[in-house]
Amino acid sequence: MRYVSLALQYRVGIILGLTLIVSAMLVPGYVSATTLSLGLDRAATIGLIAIGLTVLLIAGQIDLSAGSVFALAGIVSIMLQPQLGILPAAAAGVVVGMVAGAINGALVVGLKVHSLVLTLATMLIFRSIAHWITDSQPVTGTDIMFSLALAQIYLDVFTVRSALFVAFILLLHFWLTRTIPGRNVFAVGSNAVAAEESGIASGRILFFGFVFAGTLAGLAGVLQSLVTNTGSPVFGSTLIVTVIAAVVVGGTRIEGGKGSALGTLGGVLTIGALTVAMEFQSVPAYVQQVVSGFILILLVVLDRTVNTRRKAAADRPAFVQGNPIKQGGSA
Amino acid sequence: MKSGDRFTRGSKAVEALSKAGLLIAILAVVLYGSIANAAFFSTGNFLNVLTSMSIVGIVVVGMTFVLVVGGLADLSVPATIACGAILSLGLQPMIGPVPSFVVAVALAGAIGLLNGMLVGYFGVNPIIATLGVGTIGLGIVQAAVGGVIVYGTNPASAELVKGRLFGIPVVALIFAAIAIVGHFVLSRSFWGRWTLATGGNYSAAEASAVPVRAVKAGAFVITGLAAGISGGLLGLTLQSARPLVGTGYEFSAITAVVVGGVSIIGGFGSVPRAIAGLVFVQLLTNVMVLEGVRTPVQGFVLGTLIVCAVGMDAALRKRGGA
Amino acid sequence: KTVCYVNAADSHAYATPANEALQERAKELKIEILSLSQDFDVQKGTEQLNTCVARGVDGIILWPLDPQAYIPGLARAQQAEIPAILINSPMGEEAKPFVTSFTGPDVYEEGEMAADALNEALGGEGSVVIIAGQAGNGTTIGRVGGFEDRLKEISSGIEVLDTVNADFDQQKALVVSRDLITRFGDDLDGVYANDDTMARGFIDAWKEANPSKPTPPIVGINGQKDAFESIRTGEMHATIVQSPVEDGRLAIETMARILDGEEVKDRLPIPLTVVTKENVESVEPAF
Amino acid sequence: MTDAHCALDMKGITKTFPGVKALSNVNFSVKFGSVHAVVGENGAGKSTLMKVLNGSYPPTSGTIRVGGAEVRMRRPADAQALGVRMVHQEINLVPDLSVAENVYLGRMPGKWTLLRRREMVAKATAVLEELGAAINPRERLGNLSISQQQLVEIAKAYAADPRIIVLDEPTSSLSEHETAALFSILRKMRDDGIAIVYISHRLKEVLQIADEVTVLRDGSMIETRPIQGITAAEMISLMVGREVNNVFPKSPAAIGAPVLSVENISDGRHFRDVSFDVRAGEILGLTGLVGAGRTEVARAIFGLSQLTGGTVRLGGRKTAVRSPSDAVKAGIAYVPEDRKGDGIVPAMCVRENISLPILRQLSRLGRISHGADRALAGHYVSQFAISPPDGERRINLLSGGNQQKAVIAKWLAAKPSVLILDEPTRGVDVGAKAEIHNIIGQLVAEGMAVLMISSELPEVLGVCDRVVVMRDGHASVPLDRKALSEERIMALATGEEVA
Ligand SMILES: Nc1ncnc2c1ncn2[C@@H]1O[C@H](COP(=O)(O)OP(=O)(O)OP(=O)(O)O)[C@@H](O)[C@H]1O
Ligand SMILES: Nc1ncnc2c1ncn2[C@@H]1O[C@H](COP(=O)(O)OP(=O)(O)OP(=O)(O)O)[C@@H](O)[C@H]1O
Ligand SMILES: [Mg+2]
Ligand SMILES: [Mg+2]
Repeated sequence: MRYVSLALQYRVGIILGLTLIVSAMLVPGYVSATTLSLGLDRAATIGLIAIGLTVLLIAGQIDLSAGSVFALAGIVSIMLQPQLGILPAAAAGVVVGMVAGAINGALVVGLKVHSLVLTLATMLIFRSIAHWITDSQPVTGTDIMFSLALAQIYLDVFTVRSALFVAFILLLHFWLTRTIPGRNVFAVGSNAVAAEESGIASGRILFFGFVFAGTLAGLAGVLQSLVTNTGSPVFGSTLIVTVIAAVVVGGTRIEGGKGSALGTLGGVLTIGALTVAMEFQSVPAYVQQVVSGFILILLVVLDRTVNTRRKAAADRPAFVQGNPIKQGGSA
Repeated sequence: MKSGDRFTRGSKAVEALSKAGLLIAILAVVLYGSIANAAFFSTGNFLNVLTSMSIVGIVVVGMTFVLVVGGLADLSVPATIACGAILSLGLQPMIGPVPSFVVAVALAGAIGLLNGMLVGYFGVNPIIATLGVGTIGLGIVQAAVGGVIVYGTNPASAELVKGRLFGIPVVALIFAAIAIVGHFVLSRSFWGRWTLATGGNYSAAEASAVPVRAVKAGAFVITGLAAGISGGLLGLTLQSARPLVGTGYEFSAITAVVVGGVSIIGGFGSVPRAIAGLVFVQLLTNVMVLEGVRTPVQGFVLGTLIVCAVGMDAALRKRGGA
Repeated sequence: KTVCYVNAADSHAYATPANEALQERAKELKIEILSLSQDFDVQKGTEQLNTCVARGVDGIILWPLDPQAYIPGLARAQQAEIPAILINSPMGEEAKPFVTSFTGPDVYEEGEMAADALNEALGGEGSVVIIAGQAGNGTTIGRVGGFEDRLKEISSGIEVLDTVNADFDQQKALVVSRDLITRFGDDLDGVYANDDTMARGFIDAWKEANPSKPTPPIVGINGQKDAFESIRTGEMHATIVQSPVEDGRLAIETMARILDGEEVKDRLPIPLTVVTKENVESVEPAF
Repeated sequence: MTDAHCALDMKGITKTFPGVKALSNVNFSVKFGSVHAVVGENGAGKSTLMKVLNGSYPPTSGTIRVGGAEVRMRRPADAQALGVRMVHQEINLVPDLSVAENVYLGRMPGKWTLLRRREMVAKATAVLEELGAAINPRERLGNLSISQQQLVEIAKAYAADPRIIVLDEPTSSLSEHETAALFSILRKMRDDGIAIVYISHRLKEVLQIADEVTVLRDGSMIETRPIQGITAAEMISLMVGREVNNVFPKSPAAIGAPVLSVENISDGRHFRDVSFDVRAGEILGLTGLVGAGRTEVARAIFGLSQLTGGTVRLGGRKTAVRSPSDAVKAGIAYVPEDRKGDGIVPAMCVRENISLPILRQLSRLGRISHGADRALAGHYVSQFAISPPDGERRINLLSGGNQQKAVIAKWLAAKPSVLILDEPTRGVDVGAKAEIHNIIGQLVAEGMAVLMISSELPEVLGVCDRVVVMRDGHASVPLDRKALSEERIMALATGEEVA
């Protein structure tokens, strides 16, 4: 019984391990430095956005607009290249992500509306802006050589992107478990009213959560655009589903209050490893869909069965509570 | 004992305003449209809007139940619609148009049931459950038809669906019938009251002998069936169906329901509200297209609109003392 | 030998028969295909190129969905000395050094041919609408761009009233067409739809609005069966047939020649046929 | 009132909610180094006054002075900066954090945002020990029982070294032992010069601990008096504005055959081999310390959780109850202890709440009969004198006692033969309490069988015919009330004496 619960606790790790082992046995050429490093590079885009989303989900919020921010930030970083030069333009792109996140955060906190609906709306808005400023045409950067350099593999394992991803996720792990603001994020996601009553500025935490998520989506978008030397209004339109899946597979609870950075790392790597393995075997896309949908549901159902205890009054998740943000208790 | 005069009815005015707000907005769009564009205020145009909104409208009726029961959203709608459309056409040569339609809707209901079981009985978050089931469902549908377009083989059924009765398009009549039934169920029947109670306070409803799991699951079954009907009708009108026919319908439906002021937290909302939201969005889109507003700008306006709608709703609700 | 085939999608009316034809021909040529599906997601495709390189295949066939974004991936393939060709859609000038050849129909050219057909049908003047595919999608950009540029080139008197996106979706086309018909009414002299599915949507909307009036000249692309039917009955003026089967076959055959060390041309088009009432009985529909 | 001893001075506080004037022109002041009790009926405005002080609700008008200086409380953080700490009536903690993190929520020790976890745990351990609470500070809070959570809530306020501490019904889920530990801490804090505001419906406790008492009624301040020279009866009459003499009315009823009998039931987790029977016209008390498993027994009988063994008989026939709807069909009704969580649907009106369990009976062909629905609610609103007498009012705008009456009404509408009441008078004022006891009395007089769970021994002894005492998931045999005293029950509940 104790082993079972231990196994369930580290289920992401186990699933990841199983995926890797089975793939290594079935798929020729799977276990090699190039495959792994390129697999990691692929996972990095999802991973960077997942980092931001992990924080938001723990805080009991969600950001559906990340895919649009991803595209918009990339476009800006490309379009401004002639005027600003590559690196300043890239910085501008990240700032765009930050601003988009700030808009999300200010609206969610200020209007006190559910982030699911609100970011659904801003997803539309940011995507529209991306189409608007590009006239729905992809835009091209000034220097293809820079892109090629950026896609280089260093130390046999890391690209710039994947190194950033791994570094950030370790930082996030430290931040979430060892710092006071990190713990407060859990408090806000688990019971926003109680957090507010204890003097935690939950509004501010949520706001910066959105800014953080927006910044990372922007960063991912800028990197993608730099690597491909292209900014396109259609980039990232299906990204958010995969990202949510990765974060949730990593054990972060979508209702808030629970989650970890290492879990997200596991989730991102599992999905990445699985995709690469299936592509190596020419598994049709729709079969891949079925498999990943199945794994998602399986893991979440497992999570539920582990955590079905008697519901205490205080044990209801903030995400579904009447007042996701503080509205001052009730009678 | 305690005197009653401490209690006033301060929330009534706010409540009325929140109800009237949308109607005022709809009137404003109609007014603007009539002034700005000669083609707008005509029977033909209104019939167009009505026909265009009927298919998504049927999904809206189901989605209202999902939001009210506290089920957040059903993201598997595209898969269910595809299932309805493809089966209702694909099975025609084998079993005839009517049985195909019935089978298609039944299978869509089964997908809804799967969602419902996961959400209601296993306690899986609805976003995740419907996302997963939708992905799997769409994958299976694609695998089944291999991506090719399925064509209709029974023109008579198409004519029936595309036809008019008393000058009103048949799809619109079907939509109206479903909306009325949906409204009746949600507002007048015990099932609807159960749905509202489950969304309002799950544990209290459970402790009041409401079969909460079934009620929660039921909302997804209703949405599955609605999306199946919607998909079937879509297939019949188009006489062709691809796996991706349903893309975007989930967002359109959620948008309409939310603009209509139905609470995404559950426990509050009605079918007429959701439909008012739909009418508003559709009329606005219609005016923008007639005015030649570019697609990106339309998206921008629609997004801004949702922000305003939910923001206003939250503000009113707060002053209403919810 | 193994060839990596990064296709547009596994499940799509045009792509599926193209993929199947490619696979079948590959079997005859004894080439193993590693098939990756982008599912119409450019970003996915750019990363799948990496997978191909990692897998160490002998050649890459790429179905580009964007004129630029794949260049770094193609460059990496070149570094690994893997030859790459493009199928179905070309890429921008900058991509030229990285690919050996492009086979397939040229979406831009299709736009041009559609312009010619519509110009001819309208006698060089009139007002038309363009029902376009997804905004930002490579095929849409090519087909719309080719059409508009060609009209200018031949200094046609045709005026484009509006371009609306209907995402290659029949229902969306139906809905926007209703509004277009309401809006322009009798001013509408012709329609150019980026594919036959959307043309179908327009026809349905037209029949709803004007049950007795004949449709204005409509030009579509793809050469679907039902478009042929519409051309026969006169509901549609023309479509442009591009055969997915030939598309797929030509690509793998070209790749086979490259693998055998042959030189190939950098541009190998598949034939595009404009189908009107005159030749509708003699041409095979594409799918 | 600018003397240095005045810790808190609230003047002319008015607070209106949409539809309710919760406080009107209340004056309230507390001295340092004293315990100031606030009493009043349900809905009198006690919690609201404290939430105004705590910055949770901004007042509509009025001024607040802390330590002589006028302050504005816009949010709880403002109050905390001034040394005001509050223990909420409803548990207000973060279930997903550890106990220690909850104790230091909002003020975790650390430097440069880096958390000093070891220091935090050590400090939390010390505080919990002082409170006499055996709780592991590393445990996830959500895994604790309600009473343990209540203790953490108190520890949290205490650990903050407040100048003013407000306790809103802190003992409602504590055992006598835990209450005693709390009182000794309160006395120590008072001697350290801290101002303590203590809200309770248990007047005995108020008399025990308070130095001064303020009575609120209908949102107004009635009187502030020193505790010396005031009796419980006087407080009650100030609270309700009239004399209430019989606190525990016990109307004799003819006791009939067993209606509900349980034999050796277990749920495999919270209780084992519990047996008792409840007879028609009888009130069977179920008592014990907090966490003894009483609620779980009730929930299992009602089908909210599953039994793993034993049999349940209704009217002599073996019955399997797997869900609340089974229970309703079998004639069992259950008024839960957590009113806000399990009792009411807040967004619905009183009428809709009352008819919820029997909607199907009120419906034909799925349609709810509007007339029957209204008639039912109207009947109970007037029979139970629910205030305001309006079935269309949203239930969460009612005071706690009135909500409780509506919840009981909901279950009577289902015409049960057995009524299970779980702490029906917890957090309910004396006036409403007497009314509820009256209602129960009438029901048994009409031949209903009642199983009443209560932690309040005077209530148990005053109302019940027989009593079952639970300890650690085990139940005693039913004992006749004539053979019982508070001491005897405590002995059974704590296991200090073999029965
Ligand atoms: N957030 C709120 N919205 C509307 N009305 C409220 C709110 N909070 C309290 N009330 C109302 O204000 C009045 C005073 O409530 P309060 O909770 O202060 O009473 P109390 O004296 O603490 O009662 P109890 O003894 O039941 O805890 C009641 O009528 C209550 O219904
Ligand atoms: N929310 C919870 N999560 C986990 N265990 C709990 C929870 N609530 C209670 N328990 C445990 O269940 C057991 C029985 O609790 P129960 O609530 O039935 O006791 P009770 O006698 O009714 O006390 P109370 O006065 O709290 O109602 C105890 O061991 C308690 O620790
Ligand atoms: Mg209170
Ligand atoms: Mg209990």
